[in-house]
Amino acid sequence: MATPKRSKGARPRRQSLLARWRGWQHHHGQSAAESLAKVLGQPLGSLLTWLVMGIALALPTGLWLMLDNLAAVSRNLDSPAQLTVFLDAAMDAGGATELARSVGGRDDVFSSQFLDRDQALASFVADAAMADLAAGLDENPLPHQLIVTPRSEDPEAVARLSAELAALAEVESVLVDTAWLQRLERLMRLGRRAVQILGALLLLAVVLVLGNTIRLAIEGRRDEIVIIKLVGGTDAFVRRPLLYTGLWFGLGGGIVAALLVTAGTLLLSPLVRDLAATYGSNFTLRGLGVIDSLQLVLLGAVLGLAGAWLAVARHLRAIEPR
Amino acid sequence: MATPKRSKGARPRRQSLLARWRGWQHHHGQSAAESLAKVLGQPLGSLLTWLVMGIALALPTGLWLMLDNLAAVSRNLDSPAQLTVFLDAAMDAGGATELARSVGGRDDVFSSQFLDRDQALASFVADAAMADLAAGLDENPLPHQLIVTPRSEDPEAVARLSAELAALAEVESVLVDTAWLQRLERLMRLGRRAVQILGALLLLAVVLVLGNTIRLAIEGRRDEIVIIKLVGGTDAFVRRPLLYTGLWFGLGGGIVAALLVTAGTLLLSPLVRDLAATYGSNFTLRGLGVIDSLQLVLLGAVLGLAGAWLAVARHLRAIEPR
Amino acid sequence: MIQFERVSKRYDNSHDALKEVSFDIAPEELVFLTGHSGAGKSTLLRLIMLMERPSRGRVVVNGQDLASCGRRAIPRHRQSIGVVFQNHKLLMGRSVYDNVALPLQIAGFEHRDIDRRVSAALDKVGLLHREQAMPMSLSGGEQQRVGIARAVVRRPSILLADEPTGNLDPELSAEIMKLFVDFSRVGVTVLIASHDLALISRLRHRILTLRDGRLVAPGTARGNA
Amino acid sequence: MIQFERVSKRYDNSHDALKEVSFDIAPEELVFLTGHSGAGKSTLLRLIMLMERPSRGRVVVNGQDLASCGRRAIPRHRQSIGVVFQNHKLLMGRSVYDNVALPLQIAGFEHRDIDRRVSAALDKVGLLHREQAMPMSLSGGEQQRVGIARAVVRRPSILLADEPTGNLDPELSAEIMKLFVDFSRVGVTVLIASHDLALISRLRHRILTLRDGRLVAPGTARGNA
Ligand SMILES: Nc1ncnc2c1ncn2[C@@H]1O[C@H](COP(=O)(O)OP(=O)(O)OP(=O)(O)O)[C@@H](O)[C@H]1O
Ligand SMILES: Nc1ncnc2c1ncn2[C@@H]1O[C@H](COP(=O)(O)OP(=O)(O)OP(=O)(O)O)[C@@H](O)[C@H]1O
Ligand SMILES: [Mg+2]
Ligand SMILES: [Mg+2]
Repeated sequence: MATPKRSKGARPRRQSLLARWRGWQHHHGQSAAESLAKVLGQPLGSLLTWLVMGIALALPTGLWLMLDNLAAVSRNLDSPAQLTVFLDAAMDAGGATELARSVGGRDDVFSSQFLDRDQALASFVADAAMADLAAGLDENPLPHQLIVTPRSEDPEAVARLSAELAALAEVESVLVDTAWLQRLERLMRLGRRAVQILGALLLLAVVLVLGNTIRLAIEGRRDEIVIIKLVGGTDAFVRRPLLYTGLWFGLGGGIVAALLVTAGTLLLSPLVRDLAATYGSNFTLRGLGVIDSLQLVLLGAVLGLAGAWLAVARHLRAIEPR
Repeated sequence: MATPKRSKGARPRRQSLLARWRGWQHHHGQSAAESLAKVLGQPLGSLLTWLVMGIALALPTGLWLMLDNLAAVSRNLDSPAQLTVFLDAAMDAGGATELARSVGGRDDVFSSQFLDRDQALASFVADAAMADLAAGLDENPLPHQLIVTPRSEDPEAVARLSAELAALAEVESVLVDTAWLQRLERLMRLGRRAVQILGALLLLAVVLVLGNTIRLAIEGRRDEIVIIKLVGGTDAFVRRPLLYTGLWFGLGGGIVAALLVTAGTLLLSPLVRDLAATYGSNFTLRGLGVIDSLQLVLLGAVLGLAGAWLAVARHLRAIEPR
Repeated sequence: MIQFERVSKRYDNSHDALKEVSFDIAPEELVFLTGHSGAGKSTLLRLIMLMERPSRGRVVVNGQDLASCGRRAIPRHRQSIGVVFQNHKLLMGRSVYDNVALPLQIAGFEHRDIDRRVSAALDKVGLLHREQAMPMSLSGGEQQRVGIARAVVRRPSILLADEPTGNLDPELSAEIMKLFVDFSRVGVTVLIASHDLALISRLRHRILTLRDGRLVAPGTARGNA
Repeated sequence: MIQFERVSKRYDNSHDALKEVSFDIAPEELVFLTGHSGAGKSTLLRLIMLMERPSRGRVVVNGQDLASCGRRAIPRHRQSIGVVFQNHKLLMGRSVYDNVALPLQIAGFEHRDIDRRVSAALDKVGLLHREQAMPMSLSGGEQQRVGIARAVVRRPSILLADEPTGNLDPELSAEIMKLFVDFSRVGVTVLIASHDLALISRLRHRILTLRDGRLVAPGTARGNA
């Protein structure tokens, strides 16, 4: 047992700023490495946390993707206002072509296209719900039609054009194609509301899962925290490994979420392709790109850090040495 | 400081069976009460756990409800095979009624109903996708129709009937209404697959959340467990309060889940009613009944207990006094 | 009552904490165990209560070879032994009363019984007035006395104490030692590890001395108490 | 260096742990603090390191009135004090090395510096060979010595020790006390709470004695050591 040196070094020397900076850096590195080692050291427990976080992150992401895909579908549907002009049943193709040309010459009409009754049936069939009705028909019940695109999208102008066309002797009736969009709109609103509710619940879940995990991590380290505070550890010093723990959990959760979403997309996409094919569409499910995945991982990390910060702010003060 | 009594009572007396039973009962009551007090004693932390569990339970339940509602809708659609007989355009209502009666008299026909062309348009309109097309028509383009229900569901018999009806002079064409159902079927399959994926993820989440929470509870009580084992506590004695903790968390989670699902149903149901109304349906969203809610709470409790048991079985052995 | 036959204990880090230790403690005897820091005293006590298993040799307690005591039988074995731990080992989240009542609860005693016995035990160590306090709000010596009360509350047939007076002033130490002596008089076998050579040599009981894991001078000086 | 002016401390349970305690410890002085179990020794040390605040009176440490030391200033205050705790308070999940290195890490010392100082401190308490051991695998006395090494590793200007030899054999206790005396010789103010009257009276330093929270016989017998 050596005796202490008889130097004046017995007082705690103030460290130089550079040395302190190096020490600070080193403690950051060490906190990061140690908390990572701890996280990886109990692989099953950490995997659980990652999975919980990953699932909580994957669900809103998956729903967001779903909405995104739906929006892409509805964008296809969202064509400009069109008038379908049903011609008199007695009119033949030649007269109809003539009429199409004269309507197309109007100032307020952008284009006017003659649609043969057989063509019309075919496009009717392309409208999903009617396909089978039409398939059962022996004879085409439709008259010739003109597809008229007005120059202006303004509802009033469209209505005026519609009235003037309907007044023509050769025209049986005019169909303005807008109400159908309203209906889709209503359906989409329902979907959005449902997704909003789910999304809100799930974002709440992410935050809660994180807060809870870090809170329990803090409780598990209670003794350690007390001791560190007793030997003069600052709040920042105590916080550091906890924040890194949150970061690792968040990062892992983000990675798991990206994997889950990708797996889900892969599972669903053949089904969607089949379904789209029956509508004659070659629509394919849009999955998560590389950039999106990286963003998801980053989001996980940020959420992890934020959750840790919140939990630490809430619970660390309560732990005071006795 | 008193001296110990000089009795032979210094040896640990074996307790009578009755006394042991009473003690056991008492410890159960005490464990239940104490763990409940502990759970309620940190209301925010417990609320977090309950919310996490509740959300994880509410989501599969909500999806299950959604499927249930969808099934109810599709059951309405799932009417037996019907033939729609389009009559010659020249035929008037009287002749059509006559024909309906004669077709209805056939052996292979269960019922035959005359559908006036105006009625037909109305029912056409009830078919969503066509509503607006029809709304734009000035004159009804449809002929009179017969709705014929065959006696047999057998596809061949239906096909034979269809051919014979089509051969009638007054009949323009016959439509057999089956392909439409295939299409719906495909759509439902897509939905079911999506819900399966989500459901699997979420059940996994419930189990993981529980396992994790109890694992962390065990870690937080490490010192306590060690000490109890040191003074001779059996595994069952150590396990008891932990199992009750799991029970309380599960029960709370179940209650939260029931509340969340009910709230979600209430939020969605006006939208669904609106939507249904536009289709002329008086369909209302079916929510969670009292029995269902109780079952959900019970499920939460059982899952809580099971999760606690699993976590305890996995982690308790590892904690040995040093 | 407690028999060691050529017992050795090697820890994982290949440190030999006990080497060929043999001794025999008769029922109702009080024996002191002493030795330098790290000599193996706590290890010896841990072997008796099955916190550790010997690497070689036989430990027989109350006629039972502990090697034959499987994992599931450990709780019952421990229930028959009262232990005062070197570092107290109290439940920090429970009151003093609950801490002392723990062994009785484990044994399934009835409520009224527990009450009576806990009060008696706390009275013996002079802490009846702190019954409802939390261990955190007790001084070091008071915590140590709670640990002693917990060890004796079930009136075990064997009492082990590891440094039971390390945090007590000389006067209180002597009182506590007297308490242990009284216990040995009413039929309890007592084994006490202690550094307080001045105190234990005054009490004139048998003293086992460990040095680096070996038993030196197997004391046979039976006390007259 | 450490000044108490009519300091009283009443705990929440309305127990008066300290009553009107006044004393003054000069820089580089070594003072012993003694008294029965529950007399208030640990409470007094806790006031100095701001684990508790006095109910009445003033505590001045190193010229600073501790009442003016806010929550955020506590870490810096504690960094200037080395403390040996009555119940060791080691990080059970970290090695002996990490435990001793902790105060240096907190102060932001460099890696090499830390290595050197930790080795020196562990050598002083005779535990250099157990550097990589976990505290759990140490004997009670060895844990206590790790706590001592941690307290001195940063060469603080004030050293507080609460029962630093409670788990040590007489020989080792004397050595550890000598270590403290040496520290006071190289400019450290040392305050040691201890029950070991035989040992501390031999060392002939000033002794403060507490009885039920009151200071009795404000010893002035300066030692010659
Ligand atoms: N779990 C363990 N793993 C490795 N070594 C251990 C373990 N427990 C104890 N030791 C070592 O065994 C030796 C004896 O330890 P023990 O605790 O029995 O000593 P002791 O006589 O009780 O000492 P003290 O008086 O300091 O409490 C010590 O050197 C200690 O470091
Ligand atoms: N946090 C607290 N709350 C209430 N009472 C307390 C608290 N801490 C200590 N006490 C009481 O104050 C008195 C003095 O306690 P303290 O720990 O200072 O004694 P001590 O002199 O260190 O005794 P020992 O030698 O046994 O460690 C004791 O009676 C104790 O029960
Ligand atoms: Mg020991
Ligand atoms: Mg004390």
